[in-house]
Amino acid sequence: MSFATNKRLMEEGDTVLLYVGYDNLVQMQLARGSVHQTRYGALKHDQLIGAPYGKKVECSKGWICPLQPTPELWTLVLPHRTQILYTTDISMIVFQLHLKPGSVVVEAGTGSGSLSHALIRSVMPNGRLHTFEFHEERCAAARKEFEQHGLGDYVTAKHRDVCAAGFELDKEADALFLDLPAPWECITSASHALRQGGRICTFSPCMEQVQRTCEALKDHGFTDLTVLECLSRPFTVQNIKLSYVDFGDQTEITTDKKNTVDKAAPPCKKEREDCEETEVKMEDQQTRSDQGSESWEEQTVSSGGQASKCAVKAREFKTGAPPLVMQGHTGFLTFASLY
Amino acid sequence: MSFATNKRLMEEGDTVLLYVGYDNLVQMQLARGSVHQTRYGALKHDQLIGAPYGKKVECSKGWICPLQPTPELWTLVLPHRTQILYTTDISMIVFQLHLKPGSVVVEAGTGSGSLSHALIRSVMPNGRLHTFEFHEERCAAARKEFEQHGLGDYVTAKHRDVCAAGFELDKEADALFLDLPAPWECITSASHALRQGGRICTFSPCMEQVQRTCEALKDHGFTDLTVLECLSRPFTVQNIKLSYVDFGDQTEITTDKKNTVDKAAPPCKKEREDCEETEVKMEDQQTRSDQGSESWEEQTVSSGGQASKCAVKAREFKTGAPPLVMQGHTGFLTFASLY
Amino acid sequence: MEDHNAISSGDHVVFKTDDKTKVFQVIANRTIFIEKSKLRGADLMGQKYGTQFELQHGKLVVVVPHNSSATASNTLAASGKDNRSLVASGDNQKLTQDDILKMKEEGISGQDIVGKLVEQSETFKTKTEFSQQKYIKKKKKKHMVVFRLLRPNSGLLLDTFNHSPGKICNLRADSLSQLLSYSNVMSGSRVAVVESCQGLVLGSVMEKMAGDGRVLHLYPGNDMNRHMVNSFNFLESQSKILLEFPLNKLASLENGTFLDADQPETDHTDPTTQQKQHNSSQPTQAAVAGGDDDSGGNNKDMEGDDGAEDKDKEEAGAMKDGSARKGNKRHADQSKNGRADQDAKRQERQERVKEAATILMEKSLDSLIIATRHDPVSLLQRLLPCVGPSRPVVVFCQHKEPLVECYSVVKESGRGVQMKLAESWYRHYQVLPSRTHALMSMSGTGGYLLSFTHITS
Amino acid sequence: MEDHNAISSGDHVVFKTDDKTKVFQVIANRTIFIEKSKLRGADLMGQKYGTQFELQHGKLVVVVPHNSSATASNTLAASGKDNRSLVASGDNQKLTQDDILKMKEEGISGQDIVGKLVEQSETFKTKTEFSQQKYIKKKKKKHMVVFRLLRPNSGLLLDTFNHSPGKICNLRADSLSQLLSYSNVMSGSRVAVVESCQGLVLGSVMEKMAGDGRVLHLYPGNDMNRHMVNSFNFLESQSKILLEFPLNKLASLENGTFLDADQPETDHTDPTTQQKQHNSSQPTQAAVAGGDDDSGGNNKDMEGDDGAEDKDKEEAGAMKDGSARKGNKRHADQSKNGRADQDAKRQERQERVKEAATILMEKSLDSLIIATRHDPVSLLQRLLPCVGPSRPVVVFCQHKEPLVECYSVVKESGRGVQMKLAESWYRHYQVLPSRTHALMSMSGTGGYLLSFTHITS
Repeated sequence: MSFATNKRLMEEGDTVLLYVGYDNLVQMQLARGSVHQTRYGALKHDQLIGAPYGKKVECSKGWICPLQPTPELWTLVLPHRTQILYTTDISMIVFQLHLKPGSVVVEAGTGSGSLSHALIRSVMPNGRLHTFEFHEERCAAARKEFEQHGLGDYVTAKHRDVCAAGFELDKEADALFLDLPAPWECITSASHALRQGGRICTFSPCMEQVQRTCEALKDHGFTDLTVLECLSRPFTVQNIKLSYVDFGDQTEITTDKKNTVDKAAPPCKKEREDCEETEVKMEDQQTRSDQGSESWEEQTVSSGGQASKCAVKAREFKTGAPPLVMQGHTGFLTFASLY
Repeated sequence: MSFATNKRLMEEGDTVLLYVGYDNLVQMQLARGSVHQTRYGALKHDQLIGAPYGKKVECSKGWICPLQPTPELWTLVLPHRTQILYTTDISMIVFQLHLKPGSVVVEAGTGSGSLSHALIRSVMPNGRLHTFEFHEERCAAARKEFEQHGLGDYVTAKHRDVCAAGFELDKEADALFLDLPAPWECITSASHALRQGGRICTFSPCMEQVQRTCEALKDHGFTDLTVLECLSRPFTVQNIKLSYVDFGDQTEITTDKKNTVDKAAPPCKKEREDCEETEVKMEDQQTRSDQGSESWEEQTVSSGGQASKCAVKAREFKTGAPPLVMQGHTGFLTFASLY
Repeated sequence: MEDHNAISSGDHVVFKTDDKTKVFQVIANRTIFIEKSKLRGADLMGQKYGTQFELQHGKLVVVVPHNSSATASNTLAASGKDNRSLVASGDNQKLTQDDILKMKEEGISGQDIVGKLVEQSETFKTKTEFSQQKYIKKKKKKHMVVFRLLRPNSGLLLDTFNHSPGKICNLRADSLSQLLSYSNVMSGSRVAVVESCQGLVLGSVMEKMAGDGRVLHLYPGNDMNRHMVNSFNFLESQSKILLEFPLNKLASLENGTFLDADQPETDHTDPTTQQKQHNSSQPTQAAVAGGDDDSGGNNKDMEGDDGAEDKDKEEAGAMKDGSARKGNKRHADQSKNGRADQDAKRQERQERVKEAATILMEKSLDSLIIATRHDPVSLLQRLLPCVGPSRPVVVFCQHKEPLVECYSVVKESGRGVQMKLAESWYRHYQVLPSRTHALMSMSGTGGYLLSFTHITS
Repeated sequence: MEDHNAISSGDHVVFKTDDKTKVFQVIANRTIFIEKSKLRGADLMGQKYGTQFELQHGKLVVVVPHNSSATASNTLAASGKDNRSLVASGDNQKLTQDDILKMKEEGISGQDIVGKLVEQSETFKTKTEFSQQKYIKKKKKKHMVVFRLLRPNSGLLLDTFNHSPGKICNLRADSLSQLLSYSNVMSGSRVAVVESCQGLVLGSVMEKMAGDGRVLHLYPGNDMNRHMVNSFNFLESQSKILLEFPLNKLASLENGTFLDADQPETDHTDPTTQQKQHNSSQPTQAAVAGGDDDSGGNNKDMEGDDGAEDKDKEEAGAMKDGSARKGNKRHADQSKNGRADQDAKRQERQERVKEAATILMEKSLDSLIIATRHDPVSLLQRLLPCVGPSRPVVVFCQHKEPLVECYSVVKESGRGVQMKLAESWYRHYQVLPSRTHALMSMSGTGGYLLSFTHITS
């Protein structure tokens, strides 16, 4: 019951996400007597049961923090049985399918259940997710997860190849989502499953899939076709120092501006590896460590022929730096309405 | 002769770009006795002939500035006879075709000559551009422009349908560029025109064109196929003020930080319409002018039940704001090598 | 749920063409201006949601499905392979403007007019197929008004701001959708929202809760525009979860003087008063928050002061008035604004504020959402303590710099994990046979989003 | 131009596989490490540029064109429609690591090994065609080293930093290409460059000038790494246009004391000295710029202190040494570094500095390019006066904030028009039958570019 409602305290059986540091989140199911090993020391489940979610727990070598799962956090830790959808696409799917409590939504395939959790959250408590998966093991695993997460009442997980066997739904779905290799094969059954005014979405990595899907959608009377792509560009917050070049001026270097550094928010102390905010002097310096350590902040330089000691200043600022490498494509989302 | 070499002074016959304000650049050809009307007053060509490029000229109602054209500036003012390529794509084309002085480069079609000017600059003075255009008028217009721009010695502009008639070049081109509706029809002749190690680039707006072109390239032994897209996102520099919310504190609002505003670079005075830097208080305020003018900087607010006058402060910062609307697609660039 | 698919009086209805989305309220005796045509509210009532209409000579005609582009497509028979022989540009159209006007007056449908234009264009057949399609599309847009009337929802209402994103802090579909995900809003949540998005964020949050839970609208003392909440057609049961609390009382709430006091001054900072002054043409007075204007008692807190549609004022004026003058459904069942009614409403509002205050003091909000044109840093610092542990916080801002600051502040406080500061890139595609490509124009910014999970020591 | 298409001694050569680009210098008696194999420089000499090779058991074999993927493709006969029946993941490969090693020792080609792996995989036939392709690609990458040796150019040399963009301030192909366009660099130009991109920007600029014009390398007194210039294989006639000027002499140049003086101190700030100290293991001494180290007289200013290839040190070590120890072509014709030779070089350098100083004082540069990890604002303010009117200035920075500042500074001074501050978005596509999509991974930043045209009153 750790997904369906907001809970203050952990209970036995809860799926708990342990925050163990930046980019290090693990899931566990609370069972009396069990022990979970983290890099900060052993953690007894009994220690957590009855304790509040979101409160730091001291281990012998550091702290961890138990979090109540949300669909977004679950997406980060779930066991991958297939490639999964992430929150950027999931958010758009839920939003553009116009889901709300009470909606009946259909999903094929279930995959690893990453999207399913967000779909269920949107239609709870009086709506329903019908999710289909042609791979029997995967379907069973997903069904088990939904039960464990306290979501069993809101979802029907079936093992079926919907391309061949259809959805067996008659104009009762408000929305339908397809993440299949050949979504166009399902459009006929999809058009039967949707109520008038229903929405459909397909996710496909390749443009050819989108092209065939769009044709099939038009052939079946779907309108308001929209094909889109959404990519998230995450930023890392950094304190940057760019040293001023010495022009050999006799006086201290004067520049247009002395950037004031944020006093209220000094760079975080790097006590832990999970420090998400990093202080970077010269980014390329980090890859040039073989050159001997030069200090770019305080440097003795020769000035105008006379070796005089002066403090070389730097332009300092805080920035949200874009990533060197990011997700460049996940898939195209195709949306349409059936009136 | 105003493109081929850097000139200090304007001469009769020069193509001159008049900067008349932000986003307002016009071209003219200097002729003794002519007069050009600008919104800042009349400008006699005789006034410009012999004067330096890049020096402001006072007109009766303001100043304009004559600039020597570069291919980048020309792209902004050239007469559109077709859709044209812009500097973001042009730069990538020139770069990935590995052009340098002495290179022989082929272009089809010439179009409005936007790319041609950049190609010529890259291969001058000892290289050559062969440019082909199937539309006779356009070809003639481009040829005339090249002559007027002092580039005639570096370019051959021919009226020909290269898809039908080929390039008539035998392994002599270092690079070849195709901006045609059906580039795949030209790949055979292209492979004859290129020397061993030569590079090809095609520009196509649609994915289907790219797919057919890639197939044709592979069939003809081209390798190192690269398909890419490059979009420029321009920023406008703005001074932003976000007002602090009044929490009803008795004392002056304390926040983490009082952002110091750049003293050395105050917001530019909006004397002219061309002011590219804009000061924005609350962006949406601009679209809400019907609501009466509220001052967000100095506001009288009631505090804790007592109407006391206090200055509401704002977070102030300078930003490079992304555009609300930008170029979302121009075309795909496909590059390949022929060894 | 009788004929739940028919438009009924008081409904807010979304008007959607291929490139335009608007929302207006349908009231029997009101005139609605659509694309230069007048329609009577009564004409729309009883129509099915989702039906496609064409405006023909100012009349509403139901479009028979699967027929809409047949005529035009059939004329695509002959097309030039390319445009090498096209000398002059332009249309070379034999029909004059007068001819077209005459046809319109004769009640000839837009569809037919476009067909005639194609026939009478000298250059049409020499154009490439692509140019022909483009030509037809252009002419259709000019001469045909084909649209659907749809039931409002968060996505469609957001679309009404497509051409004026500045009004909602550049909040784009991708950002709003992520804001709703990361905040984990669901039925039963207790959510606090600070927003300057005309109520769109509030409404979107309420839509996800279906009447179960609480939405606390925390508004700056002088800024409570949430008229878009109206447009969601919420039932009374769904609306009642919306509470409000004026942020200029936060200090007194924190120091315990707010809940203890009898809150006589709550009325003075009544958002409705603000709203009214805000709309008045007296800017100096408007700047004085919590003035003594007693006339603020009548409930106008849902009154839109600037609708999404005000860019097309000449055509949308009536719609706007229609939606603004009419109260929301929450009060639709209440008759005239009598004195007793006013008192009841004031009482109701006081109770909402008090309940909001109580929830805030419990410091166990299930989510905090900030999407405002005010400084988010100080808001976040001040409101974070009200959020429960293990609960998400989402801050949206149209600028990146304040969120970098928020990030640092939270990081330093050690009260946030799973912090993510991101912007997203959002592009639409045209998928047509042999003509598949991203749209030539795209949005350059949809704002920035900071999300994290609140934790405590 | 004899056999201008054959690799000759001293050439810098680009080694290019599908996903890796490196550059090394070919010298007869030097060993080159490529992908864990040793090659003798002599083996490469005389080979044609552009030829495709496969490394087989440490030997260089010419790949016959149009044959490379035939074997593997033929095995694609049977494939499962989807993966519903695939239970366990993994390969289920019957060949052991030992089997594979044995085949390699027997000299069996990578191509054939991949074929065998496909044959002996139990799950291969049940995979979808897509998964089969993926499998083959993975195995090929592991067991086959197919590459070309290419003549260096700006584009290929930039690619050598694909996996370490931090070394060149995140300068990406789109940014570098635009930098070169907006700066209007062409044959005959007089260009000033401040860069921290290992000489890549300098070299790219020089490549566009073909020996006509002047390139002024303006370097901070303590930072003159430009070893990439070497890798362009410039001829003496192309190299001679490169001048240099130490920025810590700018003040004295401006106040007239530099050109008047006999510049005895120029030697002391000799970049080669800096470079050497920079490389030394005495960081404290290295920090003292312009020290009295007389041994700095020998010309090492082209010596690379950290090549593009140093990430793969274990395999690329020899290459790096090869390219670093050998002088560039400008000096290739000069024999031993005798004392007289050293004096001549010192003399030459002094002349280069003096010519650069003279050009700067003329205040009529044809372009100014700044692409540095130092603060660009102060550089721009200080150097803008040296640029002629109507001439372009381009400032690249890996961060946006300093360029916003540059923009404001120039705007306020009224000395720039056509100002553009932009970032670009750069994405690659896979175009394969039925599998066309953008690559799943892309670069998130290529830096920011400010460009404008300098004007005067």
